[in-house]
Amino acid sequence: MTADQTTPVLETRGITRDYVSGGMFGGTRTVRALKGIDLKVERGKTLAVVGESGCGKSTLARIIAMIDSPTGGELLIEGQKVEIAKRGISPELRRKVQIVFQNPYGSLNPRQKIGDVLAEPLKLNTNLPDSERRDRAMKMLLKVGLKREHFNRYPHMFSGGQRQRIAIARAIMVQPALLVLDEPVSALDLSVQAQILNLLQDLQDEFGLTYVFISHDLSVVRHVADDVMVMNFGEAVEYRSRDAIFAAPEHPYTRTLFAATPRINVDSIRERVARKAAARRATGHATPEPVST
Amino acid sequence: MSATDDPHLGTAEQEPLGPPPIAPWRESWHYFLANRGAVIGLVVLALLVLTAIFAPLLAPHDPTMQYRDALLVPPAWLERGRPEFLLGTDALGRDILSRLIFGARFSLVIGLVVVALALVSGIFVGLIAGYFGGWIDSAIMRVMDIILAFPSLLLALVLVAIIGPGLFNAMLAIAVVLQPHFARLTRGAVIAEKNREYVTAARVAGASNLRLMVRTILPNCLGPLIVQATLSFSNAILDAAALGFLGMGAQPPTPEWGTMLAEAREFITSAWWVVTMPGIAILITVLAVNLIGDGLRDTFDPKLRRS
Amino acid sequence: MALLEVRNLSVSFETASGDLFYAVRGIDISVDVGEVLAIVGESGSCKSVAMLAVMGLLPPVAIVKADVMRFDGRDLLTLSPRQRRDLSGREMAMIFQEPVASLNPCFTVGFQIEETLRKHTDLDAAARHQRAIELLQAVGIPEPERRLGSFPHQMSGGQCQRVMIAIATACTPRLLIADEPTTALDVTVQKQVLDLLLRLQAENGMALVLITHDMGVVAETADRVIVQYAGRKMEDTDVVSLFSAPESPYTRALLSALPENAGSGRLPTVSDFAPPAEAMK
Amino acid sequence: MVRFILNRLLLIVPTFIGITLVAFIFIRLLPGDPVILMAGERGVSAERHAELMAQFGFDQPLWKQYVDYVSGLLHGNFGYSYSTKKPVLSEFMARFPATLELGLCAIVLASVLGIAAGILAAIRRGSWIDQVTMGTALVGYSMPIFWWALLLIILFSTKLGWTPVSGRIALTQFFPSVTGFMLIDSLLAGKPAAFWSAVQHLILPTIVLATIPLAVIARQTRSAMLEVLGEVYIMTAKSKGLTPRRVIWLHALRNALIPVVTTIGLQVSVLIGGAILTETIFSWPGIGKWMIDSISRRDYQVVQGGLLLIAAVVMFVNLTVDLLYGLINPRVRYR
Repeated sequence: MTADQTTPVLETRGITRDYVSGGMFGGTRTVRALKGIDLKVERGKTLAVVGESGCGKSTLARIIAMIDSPTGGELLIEGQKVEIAKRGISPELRRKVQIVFQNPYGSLNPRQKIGDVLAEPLKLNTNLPDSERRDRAMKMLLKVGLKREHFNRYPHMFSGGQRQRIAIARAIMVQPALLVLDEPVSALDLSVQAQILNLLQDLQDEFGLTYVFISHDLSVVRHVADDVMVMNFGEAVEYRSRDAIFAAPEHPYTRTLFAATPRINVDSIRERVARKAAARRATGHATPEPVST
Repeated sequence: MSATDDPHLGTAEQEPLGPPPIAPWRESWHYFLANRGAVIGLVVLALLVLTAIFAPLLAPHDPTMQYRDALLVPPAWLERGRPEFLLGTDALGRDILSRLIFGARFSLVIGLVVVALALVSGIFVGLIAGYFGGWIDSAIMRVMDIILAFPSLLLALVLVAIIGPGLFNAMLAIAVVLQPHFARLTRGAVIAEKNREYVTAARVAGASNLRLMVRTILPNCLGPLIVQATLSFSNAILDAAALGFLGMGAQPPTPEWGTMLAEAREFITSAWWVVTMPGIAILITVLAVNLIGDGLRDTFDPKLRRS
Repeated sequence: MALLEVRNLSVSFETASGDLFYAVRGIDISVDVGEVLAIVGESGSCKSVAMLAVMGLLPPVAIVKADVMRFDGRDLLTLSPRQRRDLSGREMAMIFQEPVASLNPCFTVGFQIEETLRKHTDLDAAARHQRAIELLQAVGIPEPERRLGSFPHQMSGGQCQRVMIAIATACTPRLLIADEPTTALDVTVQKQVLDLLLRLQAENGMALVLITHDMGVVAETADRVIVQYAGRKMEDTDVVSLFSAPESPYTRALLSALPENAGSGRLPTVSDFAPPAEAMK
Repeated sequence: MVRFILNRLLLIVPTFIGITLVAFIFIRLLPGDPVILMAGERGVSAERHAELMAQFGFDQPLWKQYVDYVSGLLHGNFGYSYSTKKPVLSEFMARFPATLELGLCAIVLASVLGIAAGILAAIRRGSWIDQVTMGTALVGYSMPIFWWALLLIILFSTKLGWTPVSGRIALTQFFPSVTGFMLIDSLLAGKPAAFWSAVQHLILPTIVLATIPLAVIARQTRSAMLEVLGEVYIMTAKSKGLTPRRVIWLHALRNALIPVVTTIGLQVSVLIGGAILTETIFSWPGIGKWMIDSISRRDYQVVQGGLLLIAAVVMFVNLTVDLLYGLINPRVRYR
């Protein structure tokens, strides 16, 4: 495979996905969850996909990670066409795209030691001897900021942030070209979120990883993305560079989304507090009596 | 920033009101041991197992030996009781205690064999149905529905009527009847697990269907299956005894507890001990196993554990 | 005088080993009439425990101790359960994080609203029905009359939270406690729900306690903020000084971990300040 | 809801076909051919054998036999008893009311007591009430009921002489059978003495038969209540200022009953299994005793027909419970 620098790591052309529900009685209903998504991500870049629940962003993530197959359209990984339905996926292709999920508590096998979690992808994809696999797993464990003694522990002994580190480590064990991050920090506390975002940034710099970053949180997106795609009802309503989109959102939905996102800005807080005080003075009661009905 | 020195800043991960993490084996074991009933059950069961293993050493008499001079002797502590027959004798002059001790062998073997048969076949069928879904699932589950549409004891009786009465046939019949419960349980657990993210992650890492089923999913379904296995163990003992009681299980003079009860029925008014003793043995065994089962259920079911 | 005053509150649980685990320890909270107070904390900070104690909703195994726990001049610690019940739902009310799970799946929305009215008012059935319609209207649910007959599972999460707000405000309480009311909701819905809460707060002049982990929500809603960490109060200040001049190192660390404060560079993390937040147990 | 019902009904079709197949295959799995089985000990000559094979259609290809069998079933032909020569269906109908009366009494007893005990244990979780109730339930759940029946007979019939040992009613009582239920018929005939006799005969079998379902229902109710009491909507109900009584008996119980109804439905199958033992011991002239007698008499046509009819009853009950489940669970009723 020639994956030179100019070929995008990921490209989709008109990806659609239909869900058929019902059956037996009442007839079937087809819901189009994705309505033709085109995107292109260059090596080492991060594409953020933003939207609210049900907008199709997770469906897109699963299709890119080759978990589900699209109903229509083309998916190209390093210029190579993916056709799950026709030919299945070769292990080589499967290896190239890995995924990290939102819920750190569901994404690790509760009955698998951390060392085995990390070594499993190597066992499935390479012919390395056992000792070499353990070696690499240990190295990766240390790289994502965990300790030597964590190797033989079970997932339930780790916090959410630590589990997310493990999930990320597992994903990059097989040196994928593309990492799909499906809301990787949404379940985490603010302080832990910052650590994970830093880790992802370091790994991207070190391995030249390409990210598709699914999120609903605009402040996180603004922090990580090179390009941003805003999705609504299965459609990409806006798809531009981060700076462009945050400077001047064009689509009405993007604007609604931006307007709804809470802003932390001392000036606007001051303004709000002042407004409230004024309103109180205007109605004439500093300590208003409850309205009785 | 000096707050590091604050001795009261505990770890941020303590969440007293949140669900506890899924317990691994060792932690489960500790939790299980904290359950008084379960430990009692375990001790009783262990004693029963020892009794069964060392029956020839423990039993004061040969269980089939008929003492013609000692028919229907009451237990030793009663009037007319004889010290050599601690729990009395039956209508043929056989020592009841010795028969009960040997009977433990049958009950435990019945439980083990039935559960092994039902568990293995049920897991196999349920795993396939749950993992592949679609028409395979529908077909398998309809077959299970059919088996479940018949009352289990009736179906076991009819099966025994076809293949002939006897202990082994009774065990086969009970295994067939219990198997759908394992199949359904496995299927449900597999369906719940197979869409969890760790399974998807393993698939993305390149795991094959077989590996996903057996190595990834199955170990995480074992909790409820173990609980069901203990409950089935006690059910098997009860059903086998019922079949024996109805004359369709172990045949006389086998000292199987249900069969002993069947033989004793006619002495219900004259010699209560012949009726009482085997029943107590069944009850204690089943109770011990069910206590263990309850303890395991509380251990494996985090929902009930939260208090 | 403060509407709600809590002084030196500790809530503890007995652990399996027999020790006491302190969920909150020595916390003072006061809320004034017409005030929006935010209690902020990360998971494990037990930020909702204090308010659950005020509402009397902690499980019976919880050991609640306080020097003062007063609501509107009444001592909550000495009230009989009956008197506590008369207060909650009428003068103080609470809504929760999971809107769909907060409503009983077996009863209609109308029943659940009217139940509160029946408990705390003298309205007859027709008047209760009328009031329920008004309440649904007030929380912005279209076709309120038809919606009264709906079951919770037929509504979206945002709508369920609106219904919960309708139930909580049915008797125009003087204190409304909202425990992560928008965490389970999308941002656009979150904005609507927060706006609704603030509007009702202003209209009824009630005090609002907003428990949240989201600094953005705090910035958009609160008058005053309490920052809690591992069961202890780290900071208690007005919202402007919280964001412009935070006093406690924990708050400072928390604020600097916000992605919007970091541009594209590395984010400072709280572990720079606190004992490893992810320390092994 | 309509779709839900239709779905349930449609699921029954394959199960029913399966059940007829089982019943059909049953007789063909028995060692020896059906005619020899029918003839029993007497034996049969070669010509007569062939004649009978043709008469009953046993010389037809298997699929044809099955089709004929099913079409017979659909016309109400469930075969004839070898020993009484009467149609299996009419024998079944003659005995079914006895089992139904006993079963209904048992399930009502088990449900009422079981639900009450379960609730009590749940709201007093950890107290001695909980421990005693659940301890008793566990013993009941572990009970070999055939032995339990014998114990009760020893105690109440032989030692105390309070209850009769067997049968449905004293032999001296006569009244016309209208519904087939002794309790109702005796009252209809205006004979309180007969009614009392019927009650006395019912007590022990009912207790025996109710034991295991009672234990199961109590345990299920408790765990369902405990689970529901941990739900957020219970917190909501409390925060409204409702009384604990209302929170438990209205908000919690309404939800906890949903799984309990399913459990009660599942007990019907258990009950029929138990009826085999109970009826045998108490000489109760119902379906269970009939089946056991037929099995030991090798009256396989009866066994076959009875098996099918019992499975049909179980399926009917399960369907009813499913529909009831849909009715009490708004999430199914209004989708």
